[in-house]
Amino acid sequence: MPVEPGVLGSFAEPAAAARAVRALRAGGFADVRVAMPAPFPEVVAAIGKPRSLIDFITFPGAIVGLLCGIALTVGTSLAWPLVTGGKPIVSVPPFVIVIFEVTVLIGSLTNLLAMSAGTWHGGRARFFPAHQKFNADRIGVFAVGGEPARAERLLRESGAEEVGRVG
Amino acid sequence: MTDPSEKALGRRTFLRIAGALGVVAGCSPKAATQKVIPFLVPPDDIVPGTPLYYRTVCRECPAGCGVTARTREGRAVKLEGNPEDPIGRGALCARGQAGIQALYAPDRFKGPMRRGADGRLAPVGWDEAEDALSKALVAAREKGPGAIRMVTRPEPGSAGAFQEAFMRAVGGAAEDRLVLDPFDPAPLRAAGEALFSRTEIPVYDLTRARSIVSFGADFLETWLSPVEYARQLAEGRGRVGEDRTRLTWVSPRLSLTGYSADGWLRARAGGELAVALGLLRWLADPANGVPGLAPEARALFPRLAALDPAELSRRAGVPWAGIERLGRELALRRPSALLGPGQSSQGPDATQLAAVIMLLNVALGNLWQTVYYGLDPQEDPPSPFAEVESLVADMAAGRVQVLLVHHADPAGTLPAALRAGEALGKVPLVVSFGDRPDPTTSRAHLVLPDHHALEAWGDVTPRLGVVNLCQPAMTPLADTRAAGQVLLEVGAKLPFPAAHFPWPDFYDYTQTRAQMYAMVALGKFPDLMAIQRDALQRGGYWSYQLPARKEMPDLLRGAAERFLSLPPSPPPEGGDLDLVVFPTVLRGDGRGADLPWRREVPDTVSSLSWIPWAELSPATARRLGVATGDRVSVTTSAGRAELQAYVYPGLRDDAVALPLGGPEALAVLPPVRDGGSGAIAFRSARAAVARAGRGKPLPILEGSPYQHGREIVRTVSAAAPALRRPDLSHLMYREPEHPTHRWGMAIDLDRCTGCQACVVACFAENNVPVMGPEAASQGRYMGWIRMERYLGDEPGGELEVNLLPMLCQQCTNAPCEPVCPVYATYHTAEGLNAQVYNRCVGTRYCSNNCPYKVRTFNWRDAQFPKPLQMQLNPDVTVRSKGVMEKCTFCVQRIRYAENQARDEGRPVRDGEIVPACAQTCPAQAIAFGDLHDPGSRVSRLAGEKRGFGALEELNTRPAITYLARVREKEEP
Amino acid sequence: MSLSFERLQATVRATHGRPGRGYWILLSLSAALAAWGGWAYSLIVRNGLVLTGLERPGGWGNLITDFVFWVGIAHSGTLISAILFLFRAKFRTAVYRVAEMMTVFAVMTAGLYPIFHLGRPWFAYWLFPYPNERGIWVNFRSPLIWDVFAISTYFIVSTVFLLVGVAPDAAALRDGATGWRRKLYGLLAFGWRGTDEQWRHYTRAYLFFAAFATPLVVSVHSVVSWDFAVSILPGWHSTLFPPYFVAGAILSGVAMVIVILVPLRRWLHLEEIITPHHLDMLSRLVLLTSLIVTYSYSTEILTALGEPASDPERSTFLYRMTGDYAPLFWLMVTCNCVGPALLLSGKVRRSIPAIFAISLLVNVGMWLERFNIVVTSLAHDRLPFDWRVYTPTWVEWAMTFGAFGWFFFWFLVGLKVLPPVSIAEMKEDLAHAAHASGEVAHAG
Amino acid sequence: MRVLPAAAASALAGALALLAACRAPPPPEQPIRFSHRIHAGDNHIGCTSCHGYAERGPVAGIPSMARCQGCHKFVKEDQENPAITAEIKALLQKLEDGTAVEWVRVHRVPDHVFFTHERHVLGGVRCQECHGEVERMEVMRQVSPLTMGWCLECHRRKQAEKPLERARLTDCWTCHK
Repeated sequence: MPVEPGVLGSFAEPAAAARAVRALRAGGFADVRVAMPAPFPEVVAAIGKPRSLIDFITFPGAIVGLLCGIALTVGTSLAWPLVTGGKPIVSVPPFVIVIFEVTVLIGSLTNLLAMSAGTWHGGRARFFPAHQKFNADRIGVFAVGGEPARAERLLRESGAEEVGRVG
Repeated sequence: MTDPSEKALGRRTFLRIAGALGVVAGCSPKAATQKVIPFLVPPDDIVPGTPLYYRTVCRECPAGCGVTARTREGRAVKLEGNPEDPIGRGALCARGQAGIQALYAPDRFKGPMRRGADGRLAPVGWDEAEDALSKALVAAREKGPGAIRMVTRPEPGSAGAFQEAFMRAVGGAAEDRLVLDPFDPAPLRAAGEALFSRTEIPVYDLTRARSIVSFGADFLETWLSPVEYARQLAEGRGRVGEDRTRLTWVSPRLSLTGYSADGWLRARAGGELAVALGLLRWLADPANGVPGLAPEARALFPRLAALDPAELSRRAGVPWAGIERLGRELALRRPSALLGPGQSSQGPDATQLAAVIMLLNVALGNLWQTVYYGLDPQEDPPSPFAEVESLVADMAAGRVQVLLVHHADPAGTLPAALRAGEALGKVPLVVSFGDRPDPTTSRAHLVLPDHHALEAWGDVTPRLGVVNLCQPAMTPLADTRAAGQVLLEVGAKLPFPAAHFPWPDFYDYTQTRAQMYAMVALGKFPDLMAIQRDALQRGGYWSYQLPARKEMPDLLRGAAERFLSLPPSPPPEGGDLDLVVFPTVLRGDGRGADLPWRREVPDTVSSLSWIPWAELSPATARRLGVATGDRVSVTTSAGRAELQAYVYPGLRDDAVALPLGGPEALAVLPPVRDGGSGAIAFRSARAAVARAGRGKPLPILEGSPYQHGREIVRTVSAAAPALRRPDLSHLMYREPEHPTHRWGMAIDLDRCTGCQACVVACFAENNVPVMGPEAASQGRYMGWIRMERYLGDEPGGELEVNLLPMLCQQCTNAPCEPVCPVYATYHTAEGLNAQVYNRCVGTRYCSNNCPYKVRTFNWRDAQFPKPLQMQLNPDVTVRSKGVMEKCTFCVQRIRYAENQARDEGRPVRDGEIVPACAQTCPAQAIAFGDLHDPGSRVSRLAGEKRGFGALEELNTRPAITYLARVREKEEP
Repeated sequence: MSLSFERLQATVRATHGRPGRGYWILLSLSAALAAWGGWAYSLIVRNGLVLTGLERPGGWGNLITDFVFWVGIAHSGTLISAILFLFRAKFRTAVYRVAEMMTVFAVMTAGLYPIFHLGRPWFAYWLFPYPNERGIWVNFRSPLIWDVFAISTYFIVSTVFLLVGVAPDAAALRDGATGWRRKLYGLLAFGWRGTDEQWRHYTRAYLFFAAFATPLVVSVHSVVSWDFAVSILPGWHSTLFPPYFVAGAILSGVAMVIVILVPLRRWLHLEEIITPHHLDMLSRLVLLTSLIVTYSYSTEILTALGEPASDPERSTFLYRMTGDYAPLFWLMVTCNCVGPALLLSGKVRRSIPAIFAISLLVNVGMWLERFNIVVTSLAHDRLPFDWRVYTPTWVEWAMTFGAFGWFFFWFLVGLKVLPPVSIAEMKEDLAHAAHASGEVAHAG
Repeated sequence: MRVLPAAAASALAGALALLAACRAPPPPEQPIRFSHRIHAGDNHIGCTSCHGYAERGPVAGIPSMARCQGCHKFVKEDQENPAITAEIKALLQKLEDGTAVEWVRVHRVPDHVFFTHERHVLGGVRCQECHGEVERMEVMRQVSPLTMGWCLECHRRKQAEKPLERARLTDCWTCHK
């Protein structure tokens, strides 16, 4: 699948990349994308995308875990009530421990799923022109749509090492 | 011709087949195709999977207790006392319980054998064997009198009578048949002879005695009739205060019997006589004004006055004050019973000791109160030891051509100094009727294996008015024959008309005798047959009662005097320590002492199993540089033995003690006799002890024998009759409820003697595996009950022995339960702590968390070498490796009784459910029942002021209540 | 510091170069050791636990000691990566990857022992709650079931945590790699391309993982401590155990990290990345936790000694200090309390050999600590009549040492496939270091 | 809360039981092709008249050879069915030789299960509930899985009727000792 048409500039410095992003967005480029080896805060800030909404999947996941834990411990104990050590069939303190573990387990597994789902979109080939150096030591800024010429200029101005059109 | 028992019980042969029907627990679960083989003709008294009981007699010792054999699908699986038998009254000792293992012993002879040219025993046909014997007898008879001899254990009944008849028939004199009992209490007989011209063993009724003094007589272990006397002592126990029977133990060593004593007079070995004389002197002394003293005794004082108290106390090794104290007690507490001598005190002056003790009984008026003559049936009493010696001499001199050995082991149970073994080698033909290898059969040329008592007919008369009947509980396992039957058949082959007996077979002989007994009871029943059937079902003919006081034997004139002087003290030679040899419950006289249970179960005193040991007092051990477990050599004038040492505070510093029942003790016994009776003087030698290096790890149970101030086993006294118990009212959880029953147990520590009968019974009932000496030394003993024996509070502190039979406490709040991850153990609705073997994965957490450490783990698969597996109880799973197990209160018995009750549509009766341990306890120290039922015996006991729970401060709420041992302060 | 992205990546990739002879020798040694332990265990399966030195009352011994020890080791990883992540401790970056690898492999080791020590290990699956035809479940009141949950949860979560952290690095390495490595990193990178969209979710998710892992770490060793604490055995039954065990676990874990890092940085030429500063920081952690442990020891002992002479608890602690196992006890004190105390001096902390030696001893000491707790308490229970000394047999030792073989085998394999330091996070740090010092963070 | 998991568990147990029943091995080949249909079915011979111990003990018992003889000394053949006659002849031969027929076992529970017929029969459980419609079986085969879940399912049902006095019905020690 072809990459969406746009202009790609590569930067060596997070600061420069950040500058470029800001310039492009100021220049009316709505869709500016970045690829970088590490989540450089200044760049992330420049892009200014809202915080991930993973919370709203992970947290319920944990709750589900909690409920599973309760169902498992209480339910199975009542399924065949055997008295041990004169303690009640549903003895809360020990169950809490197991419930906690189950909560953590299911919670973090949903977190994993949520993350995979979240990162899938940004990992598609057409989302960003593949270039290995962006996993290594360069930061790629990709302006989608708009006037390519303006994009190139803005990128150069903000100190891109290379600039090229894609798609 | 076939064995009569088979003819009489032909039906039983089918039971073997029935065995295939019952799903026998223990065999590996295979889904593979199994065959089910039906009966040809169904036996009318058998329902597969349900028990069938036969009454018979225990032949492990001469006491002759009646037993009930429980059989399943035609194989005996458990022995229990016969409740109707006046001797045992339903109880059985440890040895009796283990008797069944002799039946299934893997090394039991499969059939008759003959020693070939190569010196090895080879199987041979019965006819051939009997021919050989008869020919030999004919030849031997030519050699004149005394060429044919017989050695037998006491056989007070058909077997004995028939042997006598046989020996007469082959032209033998009465003394050609020798009755051998290594523990023969001959001195008692001799003393009776001398004092009252009654050559009898006295019979005691300890129930009425308020004070008992035993001069080394282990009447709770092996002496005369231990089960009976344990019960009688127990009847005087279990109450606080005046009317509780006091027991004083006079001996250099605190034995198991001594553990039940309230006072221990540490007389030096041989000092018992001095103590007895001292007592007699003090009592007879008019200055002490003892009331109601028999005039005969008073008359003796002039002679007694000659005895110097200082000398007496020196020879006794105890302060005169101690003797006076005891005298005062005896003067106050009437009637009393003075017992002795026993093996450990049977020295060169045993008869004098026996006589003085009897004089004390006379003086205190105990005769016909607690001590009785006229009850010894005098059936087949052991022969005087002189005859044993002359037989050995004759054998050594080659004057004996044929020696018939019947369940006696001269080579293995007599002091080595007698050289009986060598002498046997000089006999051309030694014929053994023994059914298992022992030192004598290993020297036999012809082995004609006898039935086990559980396979044979017969009768035993242990007491006047007591005839206990033997009947087969199962078909013989091997090609064995009743010894009497063999003699009968051999007789028929002999050319002497006298030897052609009128009876078609031995069974008929026993029946003709049975009729004789039946006559007595005639009138109560329409006909003899009915009487005999009834007697067979109940187990015997009993008209036993203590004789009324009238036939009083008066003291022979001048008989007493010659016993009243101290014999010269023996020269201190052979070593610096007195040698004390003592019998133990489990080892007995050595016959059958190799049976797995008898070796696996630890001796209560030393907590050692499997091996013999040498006891030394801590001080002596320190002096010799010996620690528990070291090898020591014990040397006397007679010989040398090397054993591992056990340091034991319950022994005088001037003594070393060895258990009887094995070659070690016999090796060091010098050939000394009791002057009066000629009996073996077990107590005569002095021994030198030296360290001989480090020993292998001991197969010992005890970790620390001290309570370290923890008040685990508690005691009460008249001063403080009630126990302070922790307040456990503040509970975190509601106690689980028990809708139907709450099974519980009460164990009276004031009655418990630590005799280990319960332990062996548990092994038998619950398929508890025997793991061997290595396992024992590694702490992997599998017994569900263990006898915890504490010697006091701190090492070196005051010696106060407390026993605590420890088994699963069936806690209400059991710490073992919540820690099991898989619910393999939990609390049942009837208050039991269930252990489900097939669910257990073996984390061992339950055992770690059990404060009583009563759970045993199967470290490896248990071995039940054939045919021992036939003894396994089909109602109990045989546990596999990796599984935790423990006492279940014999749940299979609980369920059986509940099932019976359901069938009869009635509630379970109190006392109907009896766990194996409670059932066999001679002292009846264990009570079991429903704690919900306020009327039940266990509820009453559990409510007693002496009651306490083990480690109850942990709030485990045990279902077992221990009743504290009563410890009275020494009376002023 | 003048370490460029290039150099960094090169260094890391260099660790994955052709293994030398030394590597192969180590690897085969570990494998052999593991095999030996395995063989020993097969003997137990065939003959039963009769081959161990266990008895009554000593139901637990080496195997349980090993279990607790390895769970302890497993703690460093998540502590360093998760907790320090939340605390934004900078020195974490360089070392946490090794720590995490250690964690995963240590849990893999620890998890074996609960199965090994069973009497009937073939029924180990009964410890997991699964619907079964018998209609019987597991007893959630049993600490051993808490273990099952805690350990398996911990294993899963820390594995996920490790792999998630690896993803970006895998992407970076993938591009340079060839053959099976390329495939492998492709897999581990699971479509990582480092776009802002991905980082947006990734960073957030990573935070949550850290947030989950942190209480988990604390819970896991608390649960392990409850195996003992909830029992009624004198010497086990103690409310002090959870914090005491967690501290001990961290102590042993961090010590193990040091023991591994010191040779590793030399061997893999990571001196530039894992600097003495990092080791200093780690040894401070050792010092801190050792102090907590020391405090716990003294509290335990002092409270016990306060009891009357007849008190079993007191007796047990006296037994530890003076009884059959006393030498082990004092050795333990030397290793866990005296040794780390030296780290108070900066000079010692700066001397890498010293740190190494001390950490090594701490590991010995921590094993002994568990042995002391497990064995002495059992050997000296409430009924003196049952007291008995437990001594491990060669079979148990084989399984104890075999575990090290097993652990190091996986660790060595892991080193060759996973980046031993987090490249991405290092880059982030570098960039800012560079930014701060105004130089350009790349070889121009 | 109580019913849900219990239901789940027993449902699963049921499913597995069914499974077990399905894959139950084919009825084993018996030395003599004895037909329960003819005996119990056509001739209406009651179960316990041959399996005599069922009401008295744990084991129901295989009828003794004498029991077979009881009838077959009269019933020596079947005119219309020679095949049956052959089987009877085989039995009569055995009786003549005084040897027992070695039947192949059909029903079996593991050794750690202590099952007793008596309690069940006296408790009013019909033989067919566990052994199936035996009177219709030409060849004896196992119809019930005889697994723990299967036993338990019935025990639970019965216990629900009288929870208090039947508390023991779900006690492990009822079947495992």
